Amino acid sequence: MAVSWLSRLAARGPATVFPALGMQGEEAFYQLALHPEIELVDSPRHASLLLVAGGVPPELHEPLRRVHDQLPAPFTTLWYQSEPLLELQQAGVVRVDSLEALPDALVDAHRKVLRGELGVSPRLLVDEPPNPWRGLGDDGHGGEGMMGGVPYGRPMAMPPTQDLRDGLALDTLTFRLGPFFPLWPAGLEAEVILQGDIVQQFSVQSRPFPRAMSPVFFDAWEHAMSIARLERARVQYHLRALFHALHLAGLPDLAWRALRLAEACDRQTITALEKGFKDFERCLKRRGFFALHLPTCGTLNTEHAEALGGFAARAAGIEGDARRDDEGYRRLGFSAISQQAGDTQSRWRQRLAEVAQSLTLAARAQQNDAVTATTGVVETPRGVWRDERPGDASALLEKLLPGLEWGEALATIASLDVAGVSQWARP
Amino acid sequence: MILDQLIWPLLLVFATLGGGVYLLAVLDGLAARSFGLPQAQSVWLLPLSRGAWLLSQQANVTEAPDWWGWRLAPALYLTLAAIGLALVPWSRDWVATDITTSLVLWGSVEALATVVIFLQGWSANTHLALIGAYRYVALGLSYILISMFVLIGVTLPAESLALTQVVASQQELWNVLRQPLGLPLFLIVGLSITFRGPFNLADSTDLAGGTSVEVSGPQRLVWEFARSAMLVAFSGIATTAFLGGWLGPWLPGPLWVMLKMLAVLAILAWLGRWFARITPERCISLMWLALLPLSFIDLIWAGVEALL
Amino acid sequence: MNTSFFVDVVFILLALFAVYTGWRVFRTDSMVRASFFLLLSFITVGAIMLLLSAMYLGVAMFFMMGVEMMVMALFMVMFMMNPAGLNPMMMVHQHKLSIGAGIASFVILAAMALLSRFPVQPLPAGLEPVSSLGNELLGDSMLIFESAGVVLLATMIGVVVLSSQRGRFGSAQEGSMPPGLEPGGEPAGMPEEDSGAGGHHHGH
Amino acid sequence: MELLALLIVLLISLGGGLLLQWWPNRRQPMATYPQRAPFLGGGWPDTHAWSRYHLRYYPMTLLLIAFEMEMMFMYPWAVVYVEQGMKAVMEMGMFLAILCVGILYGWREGVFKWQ
Repeated sequence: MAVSWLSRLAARGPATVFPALGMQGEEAFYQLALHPEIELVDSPRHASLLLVAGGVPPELHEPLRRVHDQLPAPFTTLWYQSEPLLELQQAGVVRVDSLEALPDALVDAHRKVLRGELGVSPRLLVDEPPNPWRGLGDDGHGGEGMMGGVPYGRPMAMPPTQDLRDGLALDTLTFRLGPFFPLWPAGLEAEVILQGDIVQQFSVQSRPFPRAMSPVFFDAWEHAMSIARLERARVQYHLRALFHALHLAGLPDLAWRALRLAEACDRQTITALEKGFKDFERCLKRRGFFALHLPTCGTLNTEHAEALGGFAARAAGIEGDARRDDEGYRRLGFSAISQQAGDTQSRWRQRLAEVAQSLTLAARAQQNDAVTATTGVVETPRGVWRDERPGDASALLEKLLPGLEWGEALATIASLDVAGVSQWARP
Repeated sequence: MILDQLIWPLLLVFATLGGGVYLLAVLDGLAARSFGLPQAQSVWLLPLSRGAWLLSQQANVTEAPDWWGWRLAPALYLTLAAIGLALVPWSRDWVATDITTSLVLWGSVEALATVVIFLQGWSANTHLALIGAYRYVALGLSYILISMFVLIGVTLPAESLALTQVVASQQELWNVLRQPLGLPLFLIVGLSITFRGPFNLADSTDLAGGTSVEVSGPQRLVWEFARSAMLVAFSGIATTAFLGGWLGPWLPGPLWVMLKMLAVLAILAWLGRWFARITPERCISLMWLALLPLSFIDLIWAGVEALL
Repeated sequence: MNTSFFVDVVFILLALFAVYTGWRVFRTDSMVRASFFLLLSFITVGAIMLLLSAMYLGVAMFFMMGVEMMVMALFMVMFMMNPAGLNPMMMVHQHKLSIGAGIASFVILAAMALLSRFPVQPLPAGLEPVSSLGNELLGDSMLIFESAGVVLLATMIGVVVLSSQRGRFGSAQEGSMPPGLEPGGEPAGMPEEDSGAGGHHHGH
Repeated sequence: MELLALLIVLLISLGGGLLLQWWPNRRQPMATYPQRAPFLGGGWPDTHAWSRYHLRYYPMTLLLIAFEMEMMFMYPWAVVYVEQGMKAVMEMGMFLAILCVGILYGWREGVFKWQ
């Protein structure tokens, strides 16, 4: 009975969830990140639940199976607005389609799994090594000679042709990362070649899922739109992006605060938001987000900055902003902000400055109910949307990341928005 | 005599190991709450339910791990923490391991901790864990000099390498006041040796958990426990070296030591949550170019002070 | 309780463990394991020193070897093929010579241990090895001590010169010419020049 | 007696750590190969992760070893420092000054940067 006592105690803890985000799964992710009884983890080894949020295209089913099989027993899966894998359906998967019910469903599933009341998810992939090795090779472990063969099922890393920095040519590690890697945009899958902890080559295998924007940007493209609402949506977008960067920086409480502010964007008064953001920004600076964590590399060249547009271009000194041409914004005294350096640090400075600016604009717009004057052009937080929505720009990572240290590379990805804008608005 | 020299101090060591780790988890929960993170449960229960969860989870292994390292690294880290705690004098008579060079033995615990943390990441044979391991070594080899200089600073007035003498030398004035740079520098060493907060280069978020990315279940429990235990041991040494150890009015010595350890742990739990993680390259530059010269200054200060 | 018997047993166990781990250094396939076996061996020797009341030397052994074996493991991983020993390999070279050298040194050391007459001097009561070592450093051996400082400085500079690729003026390789394969021949393995963008390097 | 206590601490904590890892999982079957594969967010590696890893801070480690040698002299020095007074100050001052030159040189050459 000691075991049941132990599992009852275990079931009282927060639900540890590894999120595998599909298309339009972010909404659920941000809701869960705010929930106190749910702990989103970065490694499936640290989770008791696999949450598949959003649709997963068929070509990503195999990676999904791989992630699924990496959770340690006992665990189960939850599917939020997503079709469960066919082979799983008998094993009692939990399907949830409403966002309100999701957190409770997760907490409930966690408790039931630990108490043994819910079917435990089976292993999906065949239990065999990547290459057969038993009884093969010189010593029966698959290896041949010094470096050859497949010892224990995998070949050994081999030296490359040349090195990036100092001429020492040591082995490179080639692996594919993603599409469910939680520390970069959902859906991004890349082949990475590492030399030590430096990225030597980065090639995108599948692009990140398009991000859904707030419907106000779609409305603004079609007809005149309240500037206050537009700017609030913009603030929300940037603050949500900041969540990922702060999580990477090891500042979970500030990340949580950024998300709280983002959720308050729709509801709170502008003055309260402005005050909250000012405090928050001061905290960011004081706690070393810039000085200790953010690297001063990942500089975009002019061509890439122009291709990406939006805040990333402005951080690189290219002053393009569709809001300047809008009569409604001009009346509010809008002028574009820009930075010169164009690196990871300046991109975050730029984004924070733009958030502050947006809040000021929203406050002024609210006073005289200002609306946008032009249609057919919108400055989305991701860049200008003229004839077509800002598209996917993940290809520029292939030029930007080589030469960066691993942590710097991830911080750089987090400072950019490479995913395109989805044709569907956020619900 | 056996009772005084062996049984009581040993019991105290193990009780502090268990209780200290639990209290550190509680303090960390309180720190998280003070930073505004919501807690679903009472901070008193959370460590227990977490431990129970890890105990009931399956322990993962990797494809071709270094089996010995994989099994031994968490236990060895715990062992080092326990040895560190065994060096702490609880009172004039109650010392588990009262050797004449206990201060140097603590130094070697720090050095060997680097080896063990490296081993944890190395033996998994997976990409993210390896990066964490190599990164940590860069930190581990940097903080060790700072720790040595700062601790040599406290031996100057004590004229001995024994921690009991170090406490005795603080009879008039605690080292925290006598050598004002010493404790802040030493706290940085404490964050580094348990890779917490700004110095979490081993198990960092950008590596999805670094050296423990592949670890689950009881093995992860032992690893996290050992990590906290090391911080408890560190706080014991910090108390002894800078806060006058058992010295204090009214209360008995061991109680004073524990109270001071709790204070150090609270500061560390708070500091660990305050700062963003530093990038590895900046970390090395900071250690060698800013903190090492500062520890030189601390040593010179301590030297001048000791002669006056 | 017979303390000296207990100490003897521990001494023998430690000695056997030190020899065993020392032997494993050469029998394991993994370079990292080899380094850490060597570390274990040194640690047990350090523990034996503690048993012999050489408190400072024993503990210093843990300390020094902890750091040094760590660095050794790092360099092993950097430069040795198959550093983790995924494929078995022979760690020993020149078998006959090494067997001979091993036996010879064992015989000589064993003979010294058995045949020489060790002085029987009980430890003087008030002796403090650490402070007498300190006094020695500040007394007769001061010159040695200071010259050790200079030697270490030379070591540091040598290390930096040899290992650092990027000096204060940029990459150490810039403008360097690798030697030819035959006297007066073409430089071997010269990095390919970027014909377009790299040209401005040579302007000055 | 001190060493006996140290030995007991060592054995209990090492044994306890190993037992805690082994006991709850003693009846678990070996994890399947897909579970044991390295976590790469659904991706997979070409090779084993163990390789000739290119450390970017290797000159620093060599500098440290040189430095650490010298530190071992400092412990005995610290013990007799008060007894010897000015002489000890002069000597160690000289010694440290020499080594500081080493660090300064290393800094000028960019040893503390990722190579």
